[in-house]
Order: sequence, then structure tokens, then C-alpha cells
Amino acid sequence: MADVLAVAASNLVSPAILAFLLGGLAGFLRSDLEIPEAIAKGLSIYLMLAIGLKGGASLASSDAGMSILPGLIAAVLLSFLIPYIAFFLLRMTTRFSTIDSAAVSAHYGSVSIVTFVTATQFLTSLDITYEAYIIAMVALMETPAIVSGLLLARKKGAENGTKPPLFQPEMLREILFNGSIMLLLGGFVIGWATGEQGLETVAPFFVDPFQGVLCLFLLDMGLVAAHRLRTASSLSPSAIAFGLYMPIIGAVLGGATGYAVGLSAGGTTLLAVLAASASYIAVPAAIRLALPKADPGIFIPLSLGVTFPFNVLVGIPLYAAVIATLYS
Amino acid sequence: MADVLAVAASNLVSPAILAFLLGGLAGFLRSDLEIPEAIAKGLSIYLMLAIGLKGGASLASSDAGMSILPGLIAAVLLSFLIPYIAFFLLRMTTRFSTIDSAAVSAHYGSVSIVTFVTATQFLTSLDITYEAYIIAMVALMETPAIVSGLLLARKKGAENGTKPPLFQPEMLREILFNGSIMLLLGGFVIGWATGEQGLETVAPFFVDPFQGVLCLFLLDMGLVAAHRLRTASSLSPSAIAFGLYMPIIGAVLGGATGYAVGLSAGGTTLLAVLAASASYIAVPAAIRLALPKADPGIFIPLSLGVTFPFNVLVGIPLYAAVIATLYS
Amino acid sequence: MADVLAVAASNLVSPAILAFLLGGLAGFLRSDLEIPEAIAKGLSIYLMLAIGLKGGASLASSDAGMSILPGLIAAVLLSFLIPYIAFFLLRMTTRFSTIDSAAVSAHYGSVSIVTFVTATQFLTSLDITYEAYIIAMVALMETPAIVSGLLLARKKGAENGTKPPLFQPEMLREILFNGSIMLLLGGFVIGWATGEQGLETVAPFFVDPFQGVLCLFLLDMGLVAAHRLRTASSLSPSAIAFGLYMPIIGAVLGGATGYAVGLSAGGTTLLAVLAASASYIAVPAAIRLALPKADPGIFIPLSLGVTFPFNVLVGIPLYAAVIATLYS
Amino acid sequence: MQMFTKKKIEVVVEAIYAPRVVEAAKNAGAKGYTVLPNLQGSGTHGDRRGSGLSGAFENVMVICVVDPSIASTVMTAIKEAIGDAIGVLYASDVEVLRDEHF
Amino acid sequence: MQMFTKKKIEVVVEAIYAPRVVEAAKNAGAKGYTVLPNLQGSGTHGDRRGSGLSGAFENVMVICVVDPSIASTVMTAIKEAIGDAIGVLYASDVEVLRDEHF
Amino acid sequence: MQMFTKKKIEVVVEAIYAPRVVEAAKNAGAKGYTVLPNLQGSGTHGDRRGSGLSGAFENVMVICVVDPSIASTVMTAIKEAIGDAIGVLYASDVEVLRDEHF
Ligand SMILES: Nc1ncnc2c1ncn2[C@@H]1O[C@H](COP(=O)(O)O)[C@@H](O)[C@H]1O
Ligand SMILES: Nc1ncnc2c1ncn2[C@@H]1O[C@H](COP(=O)(O)O)[C@@H](O)[C@H]1O
Ligand SMILES: Nc1ncnc2c1ncn2[C@@H]1O[C@H](COP(=O)(O)O)[C@@H](O)[C@H]1O
Ligand code: NA
Ligand code: NA
Ligand code: NA
Repeated sequence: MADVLAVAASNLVSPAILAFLLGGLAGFLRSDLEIPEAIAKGLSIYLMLAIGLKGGASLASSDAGMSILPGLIAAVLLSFLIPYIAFFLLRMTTRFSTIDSAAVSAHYGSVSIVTFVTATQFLTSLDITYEAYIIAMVALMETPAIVSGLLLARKKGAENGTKPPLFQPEMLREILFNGSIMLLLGGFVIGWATGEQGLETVAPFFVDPFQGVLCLFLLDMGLVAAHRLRTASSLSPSAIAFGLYMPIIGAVLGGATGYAVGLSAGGTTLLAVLAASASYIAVPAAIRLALPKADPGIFIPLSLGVTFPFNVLVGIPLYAAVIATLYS
Repeated sequence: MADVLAVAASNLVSPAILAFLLGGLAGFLRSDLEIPEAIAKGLSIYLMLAIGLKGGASLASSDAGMSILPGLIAAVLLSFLIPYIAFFLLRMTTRFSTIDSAAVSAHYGSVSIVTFVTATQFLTSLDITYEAYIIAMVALMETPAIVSGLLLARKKGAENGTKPPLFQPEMLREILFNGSIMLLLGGFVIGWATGEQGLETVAPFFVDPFQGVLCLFLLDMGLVAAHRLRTASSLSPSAIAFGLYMPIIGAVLGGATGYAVGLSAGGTTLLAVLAASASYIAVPAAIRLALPKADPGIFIPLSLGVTFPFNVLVGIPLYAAVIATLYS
Repeated sequence: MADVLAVAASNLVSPAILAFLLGGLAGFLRSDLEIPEAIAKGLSIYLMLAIGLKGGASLASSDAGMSILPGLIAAVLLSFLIPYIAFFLLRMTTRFSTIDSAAVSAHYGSVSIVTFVTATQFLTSLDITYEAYIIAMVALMETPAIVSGLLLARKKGAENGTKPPLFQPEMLREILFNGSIMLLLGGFVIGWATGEQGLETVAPFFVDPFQGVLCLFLLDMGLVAAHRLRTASSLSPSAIAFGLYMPIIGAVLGGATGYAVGLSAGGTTLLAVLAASASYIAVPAAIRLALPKADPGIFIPLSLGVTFPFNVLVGIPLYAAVIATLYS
Repeated sequence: MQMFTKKKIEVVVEAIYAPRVVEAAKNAGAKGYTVLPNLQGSGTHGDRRGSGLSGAFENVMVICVVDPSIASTVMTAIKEAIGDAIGVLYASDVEVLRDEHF
Repeated sequence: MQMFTKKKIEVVVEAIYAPRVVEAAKNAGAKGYTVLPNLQGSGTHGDRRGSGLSGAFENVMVICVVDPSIASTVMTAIKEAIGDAIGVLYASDVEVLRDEHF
Repeated sequence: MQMFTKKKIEVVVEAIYAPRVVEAAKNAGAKGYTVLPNLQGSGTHGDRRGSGLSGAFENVMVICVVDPSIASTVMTAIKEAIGDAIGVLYASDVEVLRDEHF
């Protein structure tokens, strides 16, 4: 336990985490500090492409082969399953409508790439290694949860007799060819095809400065999270509680799955983090299109303002410490 | 020939080229992936300044002196001449109006900086060196073709009796002090004045990450090229054919010129690439101002959607392989 | 004296300074070259955060302790005091209204971060070291001058019987939690908390490419300064003279203060540069809100179009050379 | 100078719905449109400003000048395209020089 | 299709004053607004275009559609919020479909 | 509150022509203008959205509020400045508080 605290403390004094806190502070003080939209979008493109490239290159240089399949399938199932648990809990504990509960659930089944990246930096700082193909999991876990969310919302429609079609083909395209998936998977394939040698040629841009870029990105996340929390009015205590215990449930499920499919301690930690994290890039856009009645004033503050900070500040070191203890 | 194919294949699996293909794929799948305008502009400013700096510094550390003059003059003449050939071919084979043919011709006499940069990376990956002052050629070849294009368009006006003035002084200023020329030539002079020593101080920004930045840039080019092709309606088969054979004609002319002025194999390849490439930054803007009747729906898709991908995917390795064979 | 000139010349042929001149040239030639707004904002966020981080980390690894207090206090006093001198001179020599004079004065009491950064690069290129906590001075000197400026403007109001309240609490918040202060101080604290070790993890982004990024930033400054000068109509010869002699007065005061509090030659030079420089980021925004009657067509061209180029091209090497001579 | 009266329809809508709005306007007979991206705003659905991460809080404005004869059709089509999404819609009269362009 | 006439108020003002304009409009009864950021312009105060460094030369436009009954109150409130700052203000009639929204 | 009626002229034109449009409006007597950069659009000349590389596909809007007495002169001047370039032009009535400003 002393170890856990020491690890958590060391996580808190990394430049990236402190940049997040700085952004949060500036946001709460209503500073005029603002990262321009275009820069923020540019940063997320960079992060997703970089993480894809590294994952692919590192898979190419490993001798993983078909052995990664069970892990990938488990990741997809996890993303499908978590929304059902989340939905059940939300219906039990909050007054959210079915639609809103389904929308929130989709976010928690999917993943937050920045949370994931922060976790990889944390592991790296502790010299803990992990399986390269976890990055393929990130891409695979983005969308199944959206399908579950829509199925959950549809059940409700069915009761009302206004059952909407599950997927217009147009929407399927929008979800599958979503920018973040194209970048993650595309980067992964490029990294895999060009290998460590290819990665080396672009490492001074995509690898070495990565941690520094992450600082800037987390600074922006802090600003945005603070802004969302300040202007959010619809978050009841039970909703906030959900935003805090749901990641722990996710982490337990993710950790167990990682153990079951034979991941290393590092890999298991990352899968726990993925399961614990909630999307705020790909899923909100998909949900706005598919379930326009769902209130973005609920799902964004919850995933971005509550769960994201929780995971980054407390969750990651916690999951890592517990899993390290269990594996050792 | 086997060599040619091997070289071409190795070009295709570089991160930069794969990023271009990823962008193209995302564009054709109508993904919502999009590089913000401001970032795309920032990337091209970076590329032009970086390429200028490197060229200037490398010229300063060479002992070239006056021996570079014939090459520079030849480059200017090439840029003047190519539009006449292009115009003749367009009038023979397509139904484009005189104005549109003149506009397209101007693009093919000028150069594409990104194609050039991709070629330099390709040569570097094969350890093929080239003359530093080629970069001065890039800057010099940008504008003469615009003059030829306007002369060609004017001939037509003359026939009609509505001969427009060739250059309002305002337009001359707009063309000569164009942003990309300022950056390329300015960077070149800065690089030359501060030498290798000056370049070293900024190398961690302008040199080392260059290939990585190029990936991001080509990702955007892929997106834009796909979008232009998808929404282009006016490209007849004969126009598309022109977009494919014209670069080869240009490459032959450029290669012969390079050989004539005594460039190395690397330098000759780059001059061939320059002559083969078509502008889509500086020339479109100049042509829109000077020949507003020319249809941007023709010249942009042609240079960006047809010739650019052809050069990047097929042309560069092809020209390099043929010239390497001839020189060895 | 020969030394002074040699130093100045060596300063002029650095890539950063030449990039500034290139921007200025492009601006005067009315080139269409333009750094997108978002990129320019992104660059200044980068610079402020980077400079803060470096200062903090370097303070952490020094054994400065409480010994830095006198220097910090002196810096604050300097920023309070300079506006009074500037105001007196402006009232004597120009026809600016009281409000405009007060507004201009506030700018000269505060500091220009880019001038400061250029000076640190200049010192580094000469292997001259300086105290880490100078960066804390930068942050501390930003705001006191604003208070002096408002007090000066208020005196006038008092005479007229329309004495405005000095500070609405809202305005105090806007000034204190200003973006550039949050970044500088925030970066400083992060750098200090994570130390050299933390800095190392982000050095490939925040340290190594710094000089290159500065080139791009100064390119933009050149463009903006030229544009402001071209479109400024209200700058009388006496105003321009003020923009040239006021930095020298500031440098003398700053240099004397640096000497008095026991700074090294490098540190003294930087304090002279800070005192000599005029703000064009934080102060203009604060003054527009607090003194809307003050004409931005005066204070921006003066600080950005006159004093900034003077300091960068002439002032920095001049102050450095004189102080080096005095200290040796 | 002869002027022709047209209807200018302005729609502020969340960014991800812009393609649908534009599509609907075109199908209803609009010959052109202009999109103003990256807007901020506030209304019955609370504060909206881009988060840089997801388009979920970004607004855009679509401007569509159409002949009065089809104005009501275009407005209805846009209204349906918006559906339950976040947005507002209003129209006003403008004069143009080229009747046939709109 | 029944339409209701509303007033559209448009304000071009220096960027740093936007929060005050918006606040004033809200307090005067406006139910929503839209902000168009990063504008350039020119007027009696000379050329204005963002310098990327300070917001001191950037313009924004605030658009506010309100009921005619409060239009003059909102305009006066905005005018006071602008005070001596740089900006212009004008209004026009628009038609909307949903009376209660504005 | 006394209001004065003015004409608001709105022009959507390709970005590289914006300086000419603005120049023409000024020469024709307009005292100010506002530019909305980076717009997308579609019309008789097809799809237009910035390519980030060249301004050749970017639109801007120029807004110019002028006295009705010179409105037609300004519109004609702008029309000539656009010439064969890609763009549309329309006008409408607005009310302002300060008569002398426009
Ligand atoms: N009265 C209004 N005037 C101008 N824009 C409005 C108004 N009401 C809403 N909007 C815009 O329309 C968006 C959606 O409105 P709402 O659905 O009411 O939240 C807001 O974010 C604003 O950008
Ligand atoms: N007549 C006008 N038409 C359109 N916009 C204007 C006009 N006059 C001023 N503006 C805008 O309002 C801002 C401030 O105007 P001013 O206070 O007159 O300098 C200018 O920078 C323009 O963006
Ligand atoms: N009916 C319209 N309503 C609004 N904007 C239009 C309309 N027609 C054209 N535009 C805008 O004007 C630009 C040029 O139009 P065009 O010359 O018809 O291609 C388009 O790219 C649009 O941004
Ligand atoms: Na999850
Ligand atoms: Na060419
Ligand atoms: Na100062």
C-alpha cells in the first residue's frame, strides 16, 4: 500500500499530469488561456498517428503472430459488454432517461485514447513493458460500444412502438471510418508495414517529442474539463458517483480479461485502463448523430470532467499498483 | 528492370508514402478525418522554410561558386518552355478552351514542392547525394511558367481583339512576392548566410523531424487529392491521360537538361522530378487572379488529383531508376 | 567597441534574426505570406511554457534558495517605476493625451517575452550563463506596470472629477490570471517540481527544437511588425524617438538593478533587456479592457513596430556588449 | 440597377449535422450555400464551444439564398434534416442583382 | 407555415469585449446568441486583424435573435457594454418558425 | 431610441479576391467593412473548401454596411472588382443607432 501511494505520487509530479492540473486551474480561474481549436485538433491527430505507428512497428518486430487473436477478440467483447453493465447501473441509480443512459453507457464501453497514452507514459517511466498489439485493441474497442449503446436505446424505442432502424448504412460508414479509427488503425498498419526501420526515420517527430506534445494536449484537456464542469448543470451526485465507480468496475473487468488472455502485467494494466476509460472524441460525435435526443450536457461532462481526471490522477497508478502486486 | 521495381516497391513502403495512401483512402471512404486548415498551412510553411534552409546551408558548405549558373538558367528556361509543349498537347487532345489549356500549362511548367521533397527523401533513403543548389532551382522554376501561361492565354485574347494587358504591376508583385517564393528563397538565403553552423542550431526543429512532418503533410495531400477527385466532374479521359503522360515528358526534358548541365545522378533525378511535377500552391492562386475565366475545377484536380499521386507513387522511383541506370 | 560591433554582427546572422528580417521584408513587400492565427497562438503558448519549464527546472537544480528574493522584489519595483518615467517623457515630448500616454507607459514597464527569449538564445550562443530565476522575474514584471499605467490614467480622471474605480474585481482577475502569466508561472512551477529529470522527459519537444520554433515565431513577428508600421498613421517623429530611446533608458535602469542585486553578467544583461522591452501580448489586452479610450493604433505600432525591432536588432547585442565590458 | 428579392435562410446547427442540412437544402432546390465553420454559441441547450477533440460542441452556420418560391420548401427540408439536433433557423429578405443565379 | 417576426441584432466588436456583450444581451433577456470568432475588419478605428499574439486587433461578431418586444432593451444593453470599445451594432427583421424559442 | 436605415451588403467571394473587393468598396465610399475568413461553400462553380495549400478554393464573406444613398454605387463597384471571379452578392436593410458612423 505504501508502494501504491509512492507510485501514485510519482505519477502526479510528471510534467504531463502537472500540465493537466495547470489547465484545470486556469479553467477554474476563468483565465483567458485557450488552445486554439486547430492546434487542439492537430495535437490529437498527432497523438493518434504516433501511437498507431509505434504500436505497429513494435508488433512487426515482435514474434506475436496469431497468438494475439484471443486478446483482440476479448477486447471487442469487453467493449460490447461494458455498456450493458453501465446501463443497468445508471437505470438503478440515476434519473437519466433511457436514451441518456444508453448514450452514457456507449461512452464507457469505448475508450479514451489520451487516458491510454498517459498510462503508457506512466508505465514507461517505471520501465514496465507491455505487448505492442494493445494498440490494436485501442482501435478495436472504440466502436463496439456504440453498437451496444444504440441497441440499448432501441429497446426503449421498441417499447414505445417507434423502434428506429438500428443502422442506416450512412451511419455505419460514419462510425467505422471515423477519423480517430482511420488514424489509429492506419498508423498501426503503416508502422507494421515499415517496421522499426521505418519508425526510425520518423522517430524525431513521432517518438522523441511525444511526451512533450502530451503535456500540451493535457493542458488543453484540463482547460476543457474545467470548462465543462463549470458550465454543466445536469450532473446529479448519483451521476458523479457513477463517473467515479464505473471506471473501477471497468478496470476490474479489463484486468481480469487481460489476465485471462495471458497479457503481461504491463499489458493487463493497459487493458484495465482502456476498460476503465470513457470516450470523449469518437463516441460523442457518433451518438449525436445516432441519438440526437441524448443530452451532450450529460455525457461529455461526465466522461471528460469526472472520469477522465479520475483515471489520470488516481486510476492509472492505482490499477498499475494493484496489478503489479497481483502479478509479482 | 527488376531493380526499378525493387526501388519502386521500397519507395511505396515508406511511412510518408503510406501516409499519403492512408489520406487518399480516408478521402475516398468519406471519413470525417480532416487536417485543420491552419495546421495544413503551418505544415507547408514549415516545409518550404526547412527545405530552403537546408539547401542554402549545404550550398554554403560546398565550393560551387559560379559553376551553378548554367544549371539555374537552364531551370528557368525549362519552366518557360514546358507550358508551350503542354499547351500544344492539350489543344490537340482535349476540348479545353484556350484559357483553360493555358491555365493548365502554367501549372505543369511550374513545380510541386511536396513532390520535390518526397523525391529528396527517397534519394536520401538510397544514400544518393545531389547538388545543394537544386533548391535554388525549385524557387526559380515556380514563376516563369506563369508568364508563359499568360502569354498563351493572351494570344487567344489577341485573336478575339480583346487582348488583355500582360501584367498589371500589381499582379507582377503578387506573383514575385508570393509566400512560397519568399519562404523558399528567404530560407535559402538564411541557410546560406548562417551556414552549416547556423543550421545546426535549428536542426532539431527544421532537419531531424522533417520526414515525420512530411508524413502529416502527405496525409493531408491524400485527403485533399481524394476530395478533389471525388468532386471533380470535368476531367475527361483525355485530360486524365494528359495528367499521366505529361509528367513523363517533363521528366525526360528535365533529365536531359540535368545531364546537359552536368548534374550528378541525384541532381538529374531531382530536376527530372521538378520538370515532371505540377504546381498546386503558387500557380493556382496566380492564375485565379490573372485568368479568372480559367476553371479551377480543371487545373486543381488534374495537378493535385492525377499528376501528384502519379509522381509520388510511380514517377519518382521510375525516374530515379532510369537515371541511375543511365548514369552507371 | 570593435567587440561590440562584432557581437552585434554575429547576432544579426543568426537564423532567428534573419527570419525576423525575412518576415519584415515580406510584410513591406505586401507578400501574401501569412502565419495562420492559430499557429501563431500555438507558437506563443509553446514559447511561454517552454521558457517557464526550463527556468523552473534550472532553479530546482541550483542552490539559490532565499537569495533570489531581493532580485524578485527589485524586478517588481522596476516594473512599477518605469511607467512613471515613460509617462513623464511622453507628456514632455509628445502630444499624446494623458490616457494614451498612460497606456503607452504601461507597455514599457511590462516586458516582451520574445525579446527576452531572443536574448537568452543570444547569450547561449556566446556561452554566457545566467541565473535561472530570471524567468520568474519575467512573470513578475508583466503586471505591476499595468497598475502604474492605470494609476497614471486615473490621476487625469481625478482632475476631471470623473475618477474611475481603479480595479473592478473582474479586471483584477483578468489581469492576474492572464494566459501568458498562467503559462510562464505554471511552466515554472512544473519545471521546478519535476526538476531536471522531468525536463529531460520533455526536452525533445520543449528544449531541443526551441531555437527553430523561435525562427518561425520571429518570422511572424516580422510580418506583424511590418504590417503595423505600414498601417500606422498616428506615430509622430517624437513618438518614434520615444520608441528608440526609452528602451535604452530601461536597459540602463535594468542593468543597474541587476548589478545592485548581484546578478551575473548574463543575468544583468537579461534584466536590462526585460526593462528595455515593451509588452505587446498581455498589456494590450489588459489596457483595452481597462482604458478603452486609449488608442491601440498608438501603443501597438510603437511597442511592436519600433521598440521590438530595435531591441532585437540593436539593443540586445548592445546591452550585452556594454555589460560584458563593465563586468570584465 | 434592377434588383430581385430573394430569401436568405440562416441556420445555426451543431457541426456534425452540417452535411445533412446542406444535403437537404440542395435536394429542396437551393442552388448554392455558404458554411461558416467553428462558431460558438448558447441557447436552450446550454453553452456550445468547440472542444478541439470532438465536434460535439461546435456550431456552424449555413447560409442559403433561395428564390422566395421555394423558400418555405427549403426551410421545411432543413428543419427535418435537423430533427432533434441542436440548432436554430431563421429567414429574411435580401436583394440580388442576378435573378437566375439563385 | 406560420412565421413569427423577430429582430436579429448583429454586433462586430473587438474580441476581448465579446464576453461583456454576451453577458449584457443575456441579462437584457436574450435567450441565445452565436459568436463568429477571428474576424478582420476596418472602420473609424483603422485596420483590425488578429496579430496572433494579443487579442487586441481581433474582431468577433455576436448575433442575437430576440423578440421585437425586447430588441431595443437588448441593443441598449449591448451598446452600454461596448462603451468606448471598438465596434458597430445593427439590427434587422427575420422570420422564425418557433416563436417560443427566442 | 431613434434608428437609421442603412444597407448591408454581403459578398461571398474567393479568398484571393477579398483585397480587391474591400478596395472597391472603400473607393466607392464605404466607411468600414468586416471580413469573415475561411468559409466553405457551393454554387454554380462547384464545391469550394480550403485545401490548406493554396487559397484557390477558399471563400470569404465581406460585410459592408453603407448609407442607402451610396449602396448602389458600392454594389456596382464590388461587382466590377469581382469580375469573372467566383462569388455572390446580396443586400438587405438594417437599422443602426449612429447615423454618422456608416
Ligand atoms: N436567440 C439566438 N440568437 C442567435 N443564435 C442563437 C439563438 N439561440 C440559439 N442560437 C444558436 O443556436 C445554437 C443552438 O441553439 P439551442 O438549440 O437553443 O441551444 C446555439 O448554440 C447558438 O449558437
Ligand atoms: N460600415 C461597416 N460595415 C461593416 N463592418 C463595419 C463597418 N464599420 C465598422 N465595421 C466593423 O466594426 C469594427 C469596428 O469599427 P470602428 O469602430 O468603426 O473601427 C471594424 O473593424 C469592422 O470590422
Ligand atoms: N444561393 C447561395 N446561397 C448562399 N451562398 C451561395 C449561394 N450561391 C453561391 N454561394 C456562395 O458563393 C460561392 C460562389 O458561388 P458560385 O459562383 O455560384 O459558385 C459559393 O462557393 C458559395 O459559398
Ligand atoms: Na471503457
Ligand atoms: Na513541372
Ligand atoms: Na520593460
